[in-house]
Amino acid sequence: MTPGLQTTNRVDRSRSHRVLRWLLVRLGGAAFVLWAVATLTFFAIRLIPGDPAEAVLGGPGSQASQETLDQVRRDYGLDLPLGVQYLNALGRLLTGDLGTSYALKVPVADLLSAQLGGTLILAFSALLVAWASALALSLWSTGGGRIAGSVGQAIELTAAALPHFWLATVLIAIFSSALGWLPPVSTGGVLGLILPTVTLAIPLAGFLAQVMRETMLDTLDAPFIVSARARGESEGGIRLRHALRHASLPAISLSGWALGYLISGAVVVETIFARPGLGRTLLQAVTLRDVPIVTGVVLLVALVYIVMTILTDAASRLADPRLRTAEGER
Amino acid sequence: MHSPSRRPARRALTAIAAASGLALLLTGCQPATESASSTPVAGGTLTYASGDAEPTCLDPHVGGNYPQALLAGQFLDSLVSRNSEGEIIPWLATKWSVSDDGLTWDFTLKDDVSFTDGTPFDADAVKVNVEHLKDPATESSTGYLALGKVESVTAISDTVAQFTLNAPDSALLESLSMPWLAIESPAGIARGMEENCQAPIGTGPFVVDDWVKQDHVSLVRNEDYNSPPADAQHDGKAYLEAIEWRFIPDSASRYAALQAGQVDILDNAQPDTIAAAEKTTTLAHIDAPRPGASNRIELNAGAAPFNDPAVREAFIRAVDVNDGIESLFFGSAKRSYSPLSSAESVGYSDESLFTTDLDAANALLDTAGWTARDADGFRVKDGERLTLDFPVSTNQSIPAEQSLFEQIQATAKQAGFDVQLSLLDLSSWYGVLAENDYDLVSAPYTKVGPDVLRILYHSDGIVPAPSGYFANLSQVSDPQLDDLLTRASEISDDAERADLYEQAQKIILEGFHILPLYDQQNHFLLGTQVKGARSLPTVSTPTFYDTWLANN
Amino acid sequence: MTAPLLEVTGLSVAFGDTTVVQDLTFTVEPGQCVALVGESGSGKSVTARSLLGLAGRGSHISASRMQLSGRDLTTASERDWRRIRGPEIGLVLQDALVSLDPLRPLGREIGDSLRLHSTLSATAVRARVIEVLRQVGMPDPERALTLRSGELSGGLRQRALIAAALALDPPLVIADEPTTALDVTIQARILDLLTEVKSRGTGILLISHDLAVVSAIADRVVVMKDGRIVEAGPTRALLESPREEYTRRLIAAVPTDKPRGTPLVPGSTGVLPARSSRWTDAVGPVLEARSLVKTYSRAGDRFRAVNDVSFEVARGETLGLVGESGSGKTTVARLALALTRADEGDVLLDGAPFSTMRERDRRPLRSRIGAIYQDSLSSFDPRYSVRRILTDALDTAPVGDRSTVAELLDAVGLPTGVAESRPLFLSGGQRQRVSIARALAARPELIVCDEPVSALDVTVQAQVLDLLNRLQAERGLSYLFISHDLGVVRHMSDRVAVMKDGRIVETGTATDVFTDPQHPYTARLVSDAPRLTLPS
Amino acid sequence: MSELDLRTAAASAAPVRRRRASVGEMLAGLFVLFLLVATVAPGAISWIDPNAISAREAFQPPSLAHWFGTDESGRDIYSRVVAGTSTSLLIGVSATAIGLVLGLGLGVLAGFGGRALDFTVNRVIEVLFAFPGLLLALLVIVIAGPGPVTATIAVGLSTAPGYGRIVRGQLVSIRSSGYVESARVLGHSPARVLTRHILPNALAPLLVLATLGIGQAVVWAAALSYLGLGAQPPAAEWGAMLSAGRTYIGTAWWLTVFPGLMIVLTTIATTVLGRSLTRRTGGTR
Repeated sequence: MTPGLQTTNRVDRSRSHRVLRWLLVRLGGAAFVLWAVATLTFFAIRLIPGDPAEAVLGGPGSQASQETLDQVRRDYGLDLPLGVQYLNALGRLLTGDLGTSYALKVPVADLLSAQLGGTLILAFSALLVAWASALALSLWSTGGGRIAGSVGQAIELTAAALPHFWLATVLIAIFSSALGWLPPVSTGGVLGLILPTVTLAIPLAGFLAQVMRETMLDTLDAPFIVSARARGESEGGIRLRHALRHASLPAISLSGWALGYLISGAVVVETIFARPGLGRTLLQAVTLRDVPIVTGVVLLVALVYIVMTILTDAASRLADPRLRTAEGER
Repeated sequence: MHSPSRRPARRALTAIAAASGLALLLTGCQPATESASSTPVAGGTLTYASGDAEPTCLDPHVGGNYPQALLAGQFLDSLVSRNSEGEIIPWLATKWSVSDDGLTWDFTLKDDVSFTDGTPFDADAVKVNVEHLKDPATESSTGYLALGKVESVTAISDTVAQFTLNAPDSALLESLSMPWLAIESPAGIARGMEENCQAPIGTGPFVVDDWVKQDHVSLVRNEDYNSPPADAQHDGKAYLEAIEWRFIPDSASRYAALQAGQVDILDNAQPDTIAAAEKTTTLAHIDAPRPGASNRIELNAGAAPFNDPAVREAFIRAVDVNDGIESLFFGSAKRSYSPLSSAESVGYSDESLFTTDLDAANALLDTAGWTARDADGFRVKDGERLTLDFPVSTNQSIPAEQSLFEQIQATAKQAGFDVQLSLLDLSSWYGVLAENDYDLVSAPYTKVGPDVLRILYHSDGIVPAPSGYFANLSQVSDPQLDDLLTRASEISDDAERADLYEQAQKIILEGFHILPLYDQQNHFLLGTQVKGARSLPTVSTPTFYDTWLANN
Repeated sequence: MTAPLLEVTGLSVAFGDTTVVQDLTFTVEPGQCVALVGESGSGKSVTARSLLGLAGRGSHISASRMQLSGRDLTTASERDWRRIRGPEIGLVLQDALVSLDPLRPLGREIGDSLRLHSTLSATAVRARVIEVLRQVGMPDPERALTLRSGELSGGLRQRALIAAALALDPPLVIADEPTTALDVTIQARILDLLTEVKSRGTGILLISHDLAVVSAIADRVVVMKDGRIVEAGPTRALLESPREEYTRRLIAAVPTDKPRGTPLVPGSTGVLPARSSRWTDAVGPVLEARSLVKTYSRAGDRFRAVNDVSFEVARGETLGLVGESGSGKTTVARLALALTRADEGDVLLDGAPFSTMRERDRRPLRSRIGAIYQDSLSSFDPRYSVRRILTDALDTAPVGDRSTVAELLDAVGLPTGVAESRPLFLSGGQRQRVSIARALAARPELIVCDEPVSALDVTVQAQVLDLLNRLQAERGLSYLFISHDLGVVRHMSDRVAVMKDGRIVETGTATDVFTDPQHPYTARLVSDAPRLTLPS
Repeated sequence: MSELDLRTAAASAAPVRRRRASVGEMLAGLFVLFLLVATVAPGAISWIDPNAISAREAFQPPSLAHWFGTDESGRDIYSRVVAGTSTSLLIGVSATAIGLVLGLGLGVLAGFGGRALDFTVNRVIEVLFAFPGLLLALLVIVIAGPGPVTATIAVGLSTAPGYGRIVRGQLVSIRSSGYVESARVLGHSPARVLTRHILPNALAPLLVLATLGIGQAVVWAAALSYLGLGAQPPAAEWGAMLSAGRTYIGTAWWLTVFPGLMIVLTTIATTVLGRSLTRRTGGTR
């Protein structure tokens, strides 16, 4: 009597059901997190000392007249009870209305939607570069004996420790001022994207390479690698067909976190390289205390982050069937 | 100098024109090919890198600060301008006359000018602009204050606009020369503030094409331009096809971009880069100090301990700034001993008042009762430490200036002053000033002519104006000084007025109310391929009407 | 007689200064199965890998002769090796869950060998993979191509792994512990499969720690200890008349078919806590489980891990609980220990409620039930020394009746010097003894033993089983003894309960259940269990 | 798993590979020793007043008299770097401590507070994760205004969810571990199990992680200082020094390079030590 494939049949039957369930759970979670971020930000902003109406008019120095203040309060709905303001804000949020900038007097949503693209292009190209270089580095450092291993570790560590703003300065000094190869500030084209991308990518690559190298070493110790070798697989084949895949798993699942890290870094990098984007907008808004913009950026980034984690989660599940089957056993 | 990014307008004011031209200094090596390429070539795009804050509104009527002025000069024309000798010259107005009582001004306008939206420029347009500036809803600050004495404007005919004043104002022409009072299309204004902020419509040599926030403003040539100021080098449209006006906040990146040829000209040049650029053959330097007040530290006489003149003098005798200015500014800033910019001909200097003398400072403090010193070496009186709060706006003081303040802090300590520097963002800085919570402050003030002194040192300026800003930060309250300044603002005789201002400056300097440092720094660096760039002799903003690019 | 398929003479393997295999000599003929048998550390796996040139980085291999089909392996370069691995020698490892890349579908994993060593087209590769999968008895092989190892049951995984080794039809297959960690019924099927492979003329080098498994299939047995051959010979001869002391010990240690109470370590005195002993005269059972039900949800479905399970353990008695993986044994243990709450039913201790009490009230009673686990290391706080572990446990013993740490160590046969060590640095057998000492500290009446010897080498297992028996005799303990190993259970138990899919399908005295099983499942279990039978 | 904190991944993935201190570890140890001396007794390794201004000596390149050169006000950069150690480390350590304490609170609530609380805290952590690093810090600064204290709190706050998740994971795995179970079987009280087994085992790896975290906290705090939102000149804080020096990058590289180097080396050294600690303690898991 041979055992049948009943296990696999069960997997099959419930797969679509489970994917749907997973999606619903994730979307529900995402909605909750967005709501919570919005709520948290709304109330946190109220902690700012001083009168928001005054902030609209340019801060405590403006010494605006009571009349003007009242006018602003009415315009911005600041005279309503807090609960009503909150519900209004949520309601507007649902329609994609993020309010009006204090300083620029334009709708925040319009402003940010124009800035989002630049930041995402920067972040994703940095993510891609970081990914590729981390992969290359860890392939090299796990394959070349002890010296390569040590050098690889040293490179990872140093890369991960480099502050963006310092790196940016040094890169501009070398590649723009000294060598004249690359434009120091954004050109709007690909060439101008190189330095900011590299600046953001290097520390991230250091982080990712650390994780990838450890995973790769663990993978190379795994019995299935012995199996593969026993089939006559070459070292290159082992790395390409097996180790690479396993090493990219943690990197995939870390991509959500990495994107957040990159957007944080964009604050500095966009300012130095004079790129338009969320980071630079945020920094300016922080120094101007332009609350609606700060709130808007925070919400937008949270949204991007959430979408990204769902995507990476899905990618992880695609790449690693163990995640799909392990789910139910929790 | 850095301008505040918001409401800075309050500081930038018109003034009665002292006929001092703005020095336009072109330094750096002129390329050998100068003669070969001296014929202007049309076409090309100039890339301008601004280190000033990005304006929140491009309409200089709204608020009215220096970053707005920098841009507005490219697409708006004013009624009048000034030449490099400081004389008022025709621009959109061809001629003007004033009544004997000084209360009625008639301006005759060019009759063939249209705004870039097709609206004809006429007396009605002038009337609409003045009303726009005076309308509180516009939230104008600079323009509003400058038109303080203007009651109304009447269109006598299409080409004659009549200004009616409630008091004589010899500063009116200078006020009208400033970019914050430039003329916009009435149709443009009628679109409402939000739209007008995005792309104001003027008669200028360029037109706002697109404003990509946090990045740049695209300006394209006004092909129908026919209204250059009287001192322009050519007629008709500008040579340049377009200007890309980029915002590059990081000074090192900005300079690197200039070196790399990515931008053609930058503003807010840092001192060390000026020094470096002057050593090259590919970069040139325009030094255009802003008019109005010099850059100076105000000593707040309105509160202890500087309500005691002896303490003020002790402070000024104690601090040593000359070495610092020399090293931090790499020789690009000249020490000033005057309340007024070197651009102002009536500026009065007295170097002897500012010689460093630590012994004298100590003696003064001893007699003022600050005899004891605490463990840290600071003087104390009645258990109170001799502390000086020095709020510094990071928007208005460049790094070199902040370093200079640190050096002042260090040298003042030798005499026993505890200078407490705090770096603040603009709104916090205003807050601290409003609460009279400072002893020292550096607040640059751009304004054409010596009338700036009235704004800064008349006791009226201690009480906040309706706009909220008070300008008399040293809180000098001296009836004699008030009288001198008021009379000077209304008198028409130049010599007499110069004398009044000199007396006034003497009172300010000898009262040890201020520590002058240098002119308000306003440096541009540009590639030598940029020809014919100059700063307008009004508020020293660059103008690119006559500019052309040699290698394109 | 033709030339042997594999001929190894004087093989030594060293890592640096440590020699792990020394002077090994054996041959494998086509169609013959040779078994390398030894306990952990005997060097059997290293030997297997050396034959593939995979002994690992830093290894030094020397042999006066190492020939495969007449071809010299001692001079093989890495390139040569790559041509040998796969077409000449196939390797089957333990536990296919980790021995097949969990991220790649079977079709690719198995097809790799074909892609590497042949010029077959993709379609041909696919056809051959299906063929070889069918050959190893994979149901629905076409569908299996797209599955990954994690999506298969243990037995099917192992079949796939064997299929990968057979894909190129190599003359020699090395099988390293191919059935360890499999349930007995599945183990039997895999052994059948290997026998079938053998019958087709393939030589098999079988590596195993389990003499019983080996006896079912091997033609010759090579017993290894500490990197050397202890004894070698035809299976029957070796098992029937072992010449060496170590071989005898190895054979003696196999509990299967050894009557209850006989010592498994030769030379030690037997103790027989017979059922007739006075301990069983006490009133009522120590532990009684009544209709226990426990439900878990898995993948959205709810399933009953324990379904209406009732049993009782008499005083001084051992109740053996046997079943395959997933049958619910461990859940029963946790329910008995009141570590999880039963959905239905309850557990009585000495006739009084135990499982239904509040934890606070139950705590004082807990010292009466002890526990020993399979993975004893993880049951020790990693920061604690043996002494702290034991004193920690002694705190719960009745005041005035507390042993000392030394007494406890003595009772489980450990030297007092062990007290200051941390368990991490002890051997598996020593750890399990510490674990038993800890269980004894609180002077329990009953000890729940959950697979207590599964992770141990057979001779060590014998010592631990002997110890448990001795302690039971000395202290009148009751055991709830849980194991998947029928031999062990039979040897240890007075009565046996057989579990399948959460239910007890059969209960009875050990002798009755094993000699005359009533339930078909029990019957299959008993017949599939490997025992030291000789190939007929 | 998807938001697994990187540092744990890197730290826990490292199996026990070596026992003896490597050259790298010894160098890292020496550097940390230098940092400690610079913090406790800066006078012992620098001899020039870090705030002594001498305009005439501004912008001097590195020399025997000024090892790292002088800055725009003629101050000795080496002395300032040494003097800045305590400030920078204080910010890094306090930020990490804040993150750790908050994370511990969150983690303990989730790990012990029952299912409902666990669910809630997990959502809170998820929400906090949705404000990536510097963003949360900037939000805090908008609310509380810039300055070194705010920057410290901000950085601490932004690291808290990471620690919270790790603590929770630790607690959950320890709570279901064999040794906690066997302690329960022995009849030990929950309080005893908590204090003797769970907390000690959960905290040790956390402290190791904190070592790893200090380096990153120093970097983030320096970034805030660089943006003008953290410590402010003339305070000799590395980020602030770097920020001030960046203006002169074209003419005086040493103003930027040396404080930057300190930040990088500190991060590397603490990471190396943290990892080595992980390896050493990880072996007992």
